[in-house]
Amino acid sequence: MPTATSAGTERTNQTERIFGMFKTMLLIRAFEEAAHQMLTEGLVHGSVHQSIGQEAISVAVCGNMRRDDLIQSNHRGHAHAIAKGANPTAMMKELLGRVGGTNGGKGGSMHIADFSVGMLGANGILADGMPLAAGAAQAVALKGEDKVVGVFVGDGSTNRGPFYESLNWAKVFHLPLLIVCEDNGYASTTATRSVTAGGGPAVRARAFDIPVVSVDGNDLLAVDAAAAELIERIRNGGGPQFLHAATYRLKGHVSRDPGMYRPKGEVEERWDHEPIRRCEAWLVGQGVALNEIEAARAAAQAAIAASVAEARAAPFPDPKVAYADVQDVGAPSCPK
Amino acid sequence: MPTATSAGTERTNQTERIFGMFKTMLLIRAFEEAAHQMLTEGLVHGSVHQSIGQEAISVAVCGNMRRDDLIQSNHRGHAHAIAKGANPTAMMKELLGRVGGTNGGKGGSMHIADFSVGMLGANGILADGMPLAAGAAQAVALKGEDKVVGVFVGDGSTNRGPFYESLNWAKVFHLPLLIVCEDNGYASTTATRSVTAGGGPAVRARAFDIPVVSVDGNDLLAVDAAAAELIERIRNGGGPQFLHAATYRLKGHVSRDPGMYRPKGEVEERWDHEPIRRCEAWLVGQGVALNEIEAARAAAQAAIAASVAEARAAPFPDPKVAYADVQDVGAPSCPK
Amino acid sequence: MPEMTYADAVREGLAEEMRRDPLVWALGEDLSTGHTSTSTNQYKNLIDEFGPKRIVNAPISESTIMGSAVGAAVAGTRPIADLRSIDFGLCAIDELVNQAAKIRYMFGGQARVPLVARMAIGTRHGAAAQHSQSYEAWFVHIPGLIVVTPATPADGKGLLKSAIRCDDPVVFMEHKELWGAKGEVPTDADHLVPLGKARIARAGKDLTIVAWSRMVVLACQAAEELATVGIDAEVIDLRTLWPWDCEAVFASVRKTGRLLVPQEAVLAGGFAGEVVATVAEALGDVLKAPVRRIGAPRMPVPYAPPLEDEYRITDRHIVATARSMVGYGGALARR
Amino acid sequence: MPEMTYADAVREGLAEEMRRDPLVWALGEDLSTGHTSTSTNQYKNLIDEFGPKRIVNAPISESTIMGSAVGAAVAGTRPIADLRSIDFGLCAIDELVNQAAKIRYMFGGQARVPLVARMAIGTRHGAAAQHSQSYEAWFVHIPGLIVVTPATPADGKGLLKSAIRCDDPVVFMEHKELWGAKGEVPTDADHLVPLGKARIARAGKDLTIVAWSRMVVLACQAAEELATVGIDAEVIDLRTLWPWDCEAVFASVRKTGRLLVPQEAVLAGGFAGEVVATVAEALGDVLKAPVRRIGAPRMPVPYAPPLEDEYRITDRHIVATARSMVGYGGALARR
Ligand SMILES: Cc1ncc(C[n+]2csc(CCOP(=O)(O)OP(=O)(O)O)c2C)c(N)n1
Ligand SMILES: Cc1ncc(C[n+]2csc(CCOP(=O)(O)OP(=O)(O)O)c2C)c(N)n1
Ligand SMILES: [Mg+2]
Ligand SMILES: [Mg+2]
Repeated sequence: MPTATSAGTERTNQTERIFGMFKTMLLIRAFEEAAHQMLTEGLVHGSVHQSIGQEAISVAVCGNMRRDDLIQSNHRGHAHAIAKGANPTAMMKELLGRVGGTNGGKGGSMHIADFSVGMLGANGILADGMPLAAGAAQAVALKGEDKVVGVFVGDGSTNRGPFYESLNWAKVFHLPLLIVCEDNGYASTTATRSVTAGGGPAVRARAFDIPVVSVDGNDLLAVDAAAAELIERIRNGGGPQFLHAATYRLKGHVSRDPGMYRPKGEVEERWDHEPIRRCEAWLVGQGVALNEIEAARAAAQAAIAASVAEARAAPFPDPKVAYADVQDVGAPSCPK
Repeated sequence: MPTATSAGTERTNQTERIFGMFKTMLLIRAFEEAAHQMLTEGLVHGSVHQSIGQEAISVAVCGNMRRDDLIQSNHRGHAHAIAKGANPTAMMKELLGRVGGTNGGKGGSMHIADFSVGMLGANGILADGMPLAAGAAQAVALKGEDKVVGVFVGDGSTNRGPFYESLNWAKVFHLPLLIVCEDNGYASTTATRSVTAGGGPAVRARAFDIPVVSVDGNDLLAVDAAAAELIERIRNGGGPQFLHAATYRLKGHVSRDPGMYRPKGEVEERWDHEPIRRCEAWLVGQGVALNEIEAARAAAQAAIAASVAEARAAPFPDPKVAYADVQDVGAPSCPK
Repeated sequence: MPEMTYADAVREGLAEEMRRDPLVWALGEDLSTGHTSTSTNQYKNLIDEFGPKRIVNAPISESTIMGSAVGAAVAGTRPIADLRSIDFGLCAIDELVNQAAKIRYMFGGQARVPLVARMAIGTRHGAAAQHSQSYEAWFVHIPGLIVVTPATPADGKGLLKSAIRCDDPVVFMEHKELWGAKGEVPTDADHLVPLGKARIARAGKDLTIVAWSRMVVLACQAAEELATVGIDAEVIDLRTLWPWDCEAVFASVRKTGRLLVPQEAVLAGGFAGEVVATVAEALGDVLKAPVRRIGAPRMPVPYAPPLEDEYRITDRHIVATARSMVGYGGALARR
Repeated sequence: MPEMTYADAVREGLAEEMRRDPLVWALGEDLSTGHTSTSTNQYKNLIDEFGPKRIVNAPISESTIMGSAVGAAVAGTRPIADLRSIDFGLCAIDELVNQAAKIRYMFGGQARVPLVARMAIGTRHGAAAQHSQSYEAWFVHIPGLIVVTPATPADGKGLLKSAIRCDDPVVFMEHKELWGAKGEVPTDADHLVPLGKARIARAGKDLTIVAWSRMVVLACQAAEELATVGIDAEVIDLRTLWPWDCEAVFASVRKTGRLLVPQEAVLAGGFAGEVVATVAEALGDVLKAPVRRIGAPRMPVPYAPPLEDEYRITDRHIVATARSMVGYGGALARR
């Protein structure tokens, strides 16, 4: 795996690329802070799973994909969606259950989806994204397309059967699938290693002869380099690849979870390693001016503030909408 | 793994042990040939999965277990049952759906069970035996017993999710569980390797840090030595162990399956390696007289012939029996 | 019209749709290597015409057979996921109910799931508890799903073709004991049987018998026996359980005033309850006798023949109940 | 009697049974580490009293949580397998239906499966399609299973204790929106509510309303509203759906002549159909108005409040339907 992040000649291009990804991380961070604010104000109706501290993985993986490539998300999908190019305003409207939401108000945070950018949806059932993504990759192969399919799976979810079945499936059918394990060490309130045997996700993937690259998921440049290589391999017909990214969830598991199950001081300590400030330090080292960085941060916050304002102002959907899109034949009839 | 099969001093004891196991293999073989005969006569009503060619695995594994140890079988359960000590006459009655059958006529071949000898049942749903056995092992641990639980799983079944979940489970909870994979190369009409990625069952088990021993499953002495060691490890608190036994199914997958999906000549060639004649050759080498062996074979056939005669003569159960043992509260009421 | 078996008819229907649309494909265990019993092979030789990318021989991974089919449907193909029978389909319920049935809706219509989940139902001689289940009623309860239960070779073909062309997930439930049944089958490549439309299998005026799947065969036998004692029964083959053709049933009950719904599945919680409940609510006034259901006792399917017979619903049950309804002397009848 | 929440009541019931029998134990995800929301934690602090061998913190492996519980029950212990909700329980249907429900029977009574499968039902505000399902009707259709749906804290405790002591598998379905509900709960360690016995939540003479789980609360509210317009409704809380107390329901309908069964679940294929079908078959003669059901439209549960409200059945629906039944002027009523 190439670790060099800025070969002299490419330095400026590379710096620009990373700065662009940095801005996406800022946008995600701002979106999730706003989403939590909306939750506390009672404007978000379901649960909210934040990716704060894990943004580098989504951004670097999706940053190496084409718009027509596909990604399958899980329950923690905001970062995946924004990184793939979903519109934060439409997403915020969805969280608030308003007209103009990505899902028309039918899904909410846990089902956030934007098929127009190849984001096949957040999903409330752990590890189910694995077979769904394998199937999408099989469709890509059947149609003879050169798309790559990416799937995000949590460390805790790798203890579910469909995870293994799908690894075997992807390898047997040599599918264009990138499996990205966001290993944040916890599954809800449980420390994943306490319920996980052996060497974990990477070792398990290798048991199916799927090539694995392990990276520090909070190091945007490391994830970027790994994702670039794996996606290129897949695009060149190399079959399924596995990216194991170590990271940490800085917020509670869901909504208002205080995260009491974590050792004292752990969260504080981990804040020092979170991806945005690490990337910021690198950018400064590359000669990006602090005021440029501050401007980017302000721009992200302004953009999300605008999204929130627009979402707050948007109307709720007409109740009749509830009856649409169940199915064509045998759909429920809307009472007068 | 000790491969020596007859340390000089123990020679006669060992020869006696193996001769005893040999006799059990003969009994299983005779039972399954008779079962198939009953099927062709229309006296067996469901499907029959024979283990002909795979007997050494059941016999050596169960031969190293105590009567109060437990085994969980799969769809191919005759050999497991007889090896664990089930009564062939009661089994034949079950296959014929008669009074006195192990399951009272409610199960048939695919659900053959004898809890009195710790045989927890054949099962029609592939790989489900894995979590069932893991749970039985967890009960053993909770009760503080020193029993060992064994589970038999086919190679094709190792592609189902519960297989992996259970490997992880058994290791995480350090359960007294012996997983025995009978790898006969086929899953119904499909060559297992054609739908299986990576190094197969042994490699997958190791990914969970479960110790694995691989043996020639048609070599009774090799399986015996491996089973002895693994069961001792488990009894001594060593946690789950995995036995991968390579073998071959000499008959069709089920009932009248002609097995057309196998390369020409494969079956014939494999007959030369089947466990009974290999064990016979070893016994002769140990000085067991041919007429002793012939006598054993005749005895096994006579015993099964008697079982068949008794089963044929046994009555069918009273229809009212159908209403019993559904559940205590909310059971169906028998009409008049 | 040529005569062929139910198994051959559905295979022909699948082959026609695969020829018509290159994005139609099938996946399941042993699809290309053949079944152990050739009589019931609805995929026989299809591998030769369509190859391994469209007749996909799957690992034993029910969850992923169903789950990957969902993903492949969302991504623009038309997979037929063959779970063989509902007995094994139980290993893929989550992918069918939490994913296939909900994706179109929960994503606000951004996606379609044109998937056919093939899961046969029915008791087969000696198959016992784990290989004899009939849970068609479950899927009627799941929004987003369509439920199809063909009773004849012609409907097997025509309904499978409609299911494949449908843009929503269809649970296609053949009957294990019908695969060998023979009947006339239209050869026309556009022989489509519409989803949701019932068929009057036998016209009659005294009593309406509503059935589906193999029970239609038994209901028709029963109707002939009833004719010999002067009872003229109408037999309606629902063909599709969701949506089910309640207009056809209502019209018949308005005519006969009597409704009997026999089913092979366990009575408690079965689909017959949905049918009689709907009629009792809507037509309580026109009934000449109380609605009646027949279904299996609430027990797993036992193995031994005399026990299995105790579980099975036969034409005798239908005849006996029908006679009691027509001879009914209760308050309703006196109206 | 002390007042406590439904969640605290079931926790107390579990703790009492675990003290009484050392072979009672529970397994599920996050059981010992606590939920993210403390309000709904039915296991809070139990790890401190019973330790990790009896409050087992499971990997995310639904199939094996259920499957290992089955094996552990067969091997002589009494596991409570907590799947949290039926939404996740869908990942363990095979182990429940093909194994837990059939083992006693298919092995001819050699084994018992004293297992409690805990899977909450119900729509919770904003939980959307995959976290709001109510499939209690499915398990009524499965021989071998008992189905319990407590509506009050006292019943939650008393029924859980009976379920744990039961030698057959019990599907124990709490309601997500009831966990926080308060009520008086007996402290007596032998407060057992018998499985299969209904409770008359409100006596009345004009109309029988049969309900279970959270719908009992709404039915009682509706009954009070109906009283203000002079309609005296009887509300029966079934408590157990299999076996269900049809004697109690029949007795009430014989008295009132009118039956209304509201349910939270989707109407099509729901348990209300079983109740009205059974009554229409048995008591067609005594009905003064056709039986009626109320249930959710056949759609996945949407997220946005105005859409979710469209899905939900409320006391208003019950009141409106009840009034139409009592004011009913059809032929039946004229009898
Ligand atoms: C099949 C299933 N089981 C349980 C849950 C409840 N649940 C939601 S998130 C979660 C923890 C997931 O942990 P991990 O896979 O590591 O992802 P993370 O939350 O850490 O991103 C659990 C148990 C679920 N949604 N689906
Ligand atoms: C869950 C499930 N899927 C499919 C089947 C149908 N089936 C019965 S045996 C079999 C092949 C099993 O192969 P393997 O595990 O290698 O065991 P073997 O038959 O070779 O002993 C299949 C697919 C089943 N019984 N259960
Ligand atoms: Mg995690
Ligand atoms: Mg095999």
